Amino acid sequence: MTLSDALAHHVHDGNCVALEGFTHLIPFAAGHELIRQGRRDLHLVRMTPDLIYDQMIGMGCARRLTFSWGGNPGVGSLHRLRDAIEHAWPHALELDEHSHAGMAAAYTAGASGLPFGVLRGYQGCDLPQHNPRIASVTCPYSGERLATVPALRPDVTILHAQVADAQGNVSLHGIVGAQREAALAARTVIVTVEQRVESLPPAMNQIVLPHWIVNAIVHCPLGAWPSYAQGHYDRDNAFYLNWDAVSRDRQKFLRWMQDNILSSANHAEMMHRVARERAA
Amino acid sequence: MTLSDALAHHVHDGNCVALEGFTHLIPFAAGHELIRQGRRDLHLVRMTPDLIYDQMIGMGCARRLTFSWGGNPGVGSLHRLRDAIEHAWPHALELDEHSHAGMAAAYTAGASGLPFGVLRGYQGCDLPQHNPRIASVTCPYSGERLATVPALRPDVTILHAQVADAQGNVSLHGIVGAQREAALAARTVIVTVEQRVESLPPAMNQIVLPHWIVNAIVHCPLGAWPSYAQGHYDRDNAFYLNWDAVSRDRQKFLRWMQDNILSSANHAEMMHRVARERAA
Amino acid sequence: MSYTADEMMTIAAARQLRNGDVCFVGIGLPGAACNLARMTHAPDLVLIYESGTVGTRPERLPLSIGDGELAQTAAYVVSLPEVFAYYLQAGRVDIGFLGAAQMDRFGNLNSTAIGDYAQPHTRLPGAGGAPEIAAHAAQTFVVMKANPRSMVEALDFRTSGGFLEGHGTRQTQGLRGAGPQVVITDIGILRPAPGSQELQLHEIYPGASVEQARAAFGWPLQVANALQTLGAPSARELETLRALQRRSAIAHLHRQPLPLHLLDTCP
Amino acid sequence: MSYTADEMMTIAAARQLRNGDVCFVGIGLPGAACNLARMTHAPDLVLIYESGTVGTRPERLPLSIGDGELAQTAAYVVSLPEVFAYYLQAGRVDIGFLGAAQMDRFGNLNSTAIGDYAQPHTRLPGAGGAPEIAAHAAQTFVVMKANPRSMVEALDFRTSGGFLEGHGTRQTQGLRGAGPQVVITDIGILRPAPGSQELQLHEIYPGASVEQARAAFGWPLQVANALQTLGAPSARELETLRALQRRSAIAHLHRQPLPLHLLDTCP
Repeated sequence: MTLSDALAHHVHDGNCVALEGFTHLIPFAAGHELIRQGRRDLHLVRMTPDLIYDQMIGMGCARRLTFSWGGNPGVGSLHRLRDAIEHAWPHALELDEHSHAGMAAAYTAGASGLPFGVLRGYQGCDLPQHNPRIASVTCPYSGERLATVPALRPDVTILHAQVADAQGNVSLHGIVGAQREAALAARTVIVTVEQRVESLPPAMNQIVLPHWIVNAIVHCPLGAWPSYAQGHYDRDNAFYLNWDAVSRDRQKFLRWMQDNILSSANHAEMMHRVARERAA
Repeated sequence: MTLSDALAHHVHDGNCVALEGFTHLIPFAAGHELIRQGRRDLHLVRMTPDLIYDQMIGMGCARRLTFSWGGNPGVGSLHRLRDAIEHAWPHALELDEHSHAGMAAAYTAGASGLPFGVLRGYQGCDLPQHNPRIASVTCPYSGERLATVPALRPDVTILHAQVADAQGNVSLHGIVGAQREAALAARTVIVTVEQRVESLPPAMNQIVLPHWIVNAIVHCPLGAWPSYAQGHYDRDNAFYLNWDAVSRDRQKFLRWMQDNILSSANHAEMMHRVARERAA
Repeated sequence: MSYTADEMMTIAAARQLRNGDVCFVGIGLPGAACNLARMTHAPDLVLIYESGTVGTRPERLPLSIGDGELAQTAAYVVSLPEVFAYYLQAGRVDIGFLGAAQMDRFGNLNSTAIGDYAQPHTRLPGAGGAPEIAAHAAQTFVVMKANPRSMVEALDFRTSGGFLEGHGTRQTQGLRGAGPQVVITDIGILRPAPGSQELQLHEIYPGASVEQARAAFGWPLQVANALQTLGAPSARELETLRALQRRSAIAHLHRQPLPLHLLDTCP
Repeated sequence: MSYTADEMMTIAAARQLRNGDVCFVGIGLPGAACNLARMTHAPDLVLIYESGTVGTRPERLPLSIGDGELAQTAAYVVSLPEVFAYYLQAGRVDIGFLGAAQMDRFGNLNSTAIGDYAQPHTRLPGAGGAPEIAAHAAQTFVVMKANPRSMVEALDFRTSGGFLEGHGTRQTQGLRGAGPQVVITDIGILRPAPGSQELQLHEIYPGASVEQARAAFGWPLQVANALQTLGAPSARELETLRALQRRSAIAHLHRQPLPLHLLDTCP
């Protein structure tokens, strides 16, 4: 199955979609393909929106964003995210804003089939005043009040991983963020992978997503670039640094998206285009 | 540090103590040493009491038991546990009884610094009528009622693991039950290990207990026997089958404990004694 | 080939499983049935043991729920909190397989105590995973020998919920799965009647009679209008089961030498 | 050796850490300070990055909080839910290291928005791990350059709690750690005054004056009675820091060739 087919089949306008990956294994190729397919009104969910959501938001795919830290890691702002919040460009964006601990608890609740997550969180923080979804419960034993977050249950979770086997089991390692919880919380799971093998070795206590929770697997080498896939390629930090200048200006951003993403038929073509631009 | 010194220093009469290990890596050597030291009034915590708690209860170490399944796996009853419940022999035993899911949630809450765990559990089950510690909360979003269990916070958690390094980091693999949660929930952690090495390889996503949560490590080969240590030795199923006959009778049980545990100065001596008995 | 009632029961249980089902496996009879199914008609059955091993493919039946072979032959192993929260509670299990000491006409089970809970005549092992397996698996299968002491009018203790009081009461109590859709005994198979949800005899084993069945139950057993007779075990089923049980018994009774040499590494 | 105010700030921050401390590390200045400490006087400092890497020992500073080197040089890696629940929330972190865009006199921090939350003048990245780091670490260290726009009379948004309104209000709101015990700026170090918990200038860097410090704060800065002058960076501190930053900058700016050959494996 091609990435294009998988996303056209499983992701629809208006869906709640989580493309997870904490700095590592971010499913960029899938995000780019959603941009090419012109998806609209998405409720995007990600702890760290990163460049992929900056691009999707700037291209008008998103209606709502659930997140906990919206910056360019180590660089500064996500200018397209800022432009959406500060100036409603290209249109307004609803925010459902949390802390990392809150989102981790919300994904865990979703993965566990619970309607809410409990944490000692948000104490002394103004977020609960602006986000009515952050509530509280009273401990039936101690009487303490603890913060709650509603479970996250994405319509679709999209991940990138290192390897899948013929049966559709997916193995990932390294920094794994809340990916496993995001997958187990979702109604539909799509995974792009660096590599396909006939069968995985017994994994013992390592991280595997079993074939019966994964709806589609697409072989997509470099599918996490410019983030990285541990054991396959490093993070392209230079791209992240350079994104600041590209994204700061609306026209420059639109031109970059046109020249690199929209003009490419698929991920492989885009990678070649980026390589030519870099060599120039 | 010897096992005897570590336990004498950290475990006191009246403590709440969890010797965890779900069938695998059960810290038998430590339990035997607690019996030799004559510990009394312990609040014992374990999902599956197994033979080690059958022995400790039969020898009068326990005042209270928090547990979720008290059988001899694949064989039948724990006769010493039954005798304590049915006939208060050697004395009465308070029960704090749960399901596996409830205890897993209680350990997880303890490890997470939360005062209670939430689960969809105990529906249609009579346990909550007999255990007032099983309570409920209302979901602040959906209005559903969910079961709660108070967090488990043992004074001391005792584990057996495959290997520790010079710094005191502990690595375990295979079936890991709720061991990590039981350790992270405890005030004091004692670990017996099959093997000591200078340094562990980078573990990536495998299971490690870091040196700064572990209070004492004791090198104790065969410390899980007659349960097992994956990669070192198999479960001694014949011992488990044979325990049924040994434990069924009070006098036979006491004689076995005297001949094998109490008469041995330490674990190594006990293992040699068992080997001689088996050869006879 | 001749066969025992126990063999017929295990084979009948195995036949209930479809290739690809995700099963949460308890110890004893359920394990035998699941692995027999995997070794015969359902090679892609996914077995999850409550010890946290997922996609397990043991060559022999483990004595305990956590033998090393279950980890060695698993696709992967997760912790207890994860297997109960992320797999069972999250509704990712198709079939939960349960046994018990007592069952009532609505498939409610007792594995906790005979007699009073506080002063039991016989204390049983207890709940283990049963209450939440019974609640969350998309459906549960129960395997139990039938006799008037096990199939009772009223349970001494309800460890896990079946159809509770029947007539849809289960659904109002937050038990999300469809409950005990199949009860496999050594005489025949029971299934819930539409409406009342009372278990009724639906299939009977070759050679067994309805009278025998009625005598084995402690309540007035209902019999389905179209009672069917199940086919006898095939040669392949019997041979596979017997070979599995032979391998397992040898392994369980094997008095392995104690690896005392490991003690020499100690200071 | 001459040095910049930024270098002095990073070195002053590193000096606050004791060997063996367990630190929860954010990106940027905190990461530089923690790794400098590890490479100088505190080799057994335990660094936990919020990406879940524990016991990390990178050779160069990561650009992001989740670069591959953090996983490769870690003792082990856990998931995000685990690092926040089992380590931070459980109270197993000695020192939480924070930065922010704005701080007030009680060490409360803003990293969310300048202006109104709904209609911000400048939208900042947001909370990330900060609210719970600030609540649960046994103590927090804050590293921030001081100027009247960052050190403000009133925050536009309180992202994480310091001493809240001071005078013990923090303890009544469920923030379990001791709060911002040290604030390291580019002029000097602030610590909370007993009683009021208002931050006061406690140590000043060589060559800086109290007047300079007062001008850098948007509130009337209190100065401790026994104001001390911190020692200048040692040659070893400066050399180690500069080598670390040189290695890091080269790595961050390196335009690695795209591994396009990996695409060839695709059908």
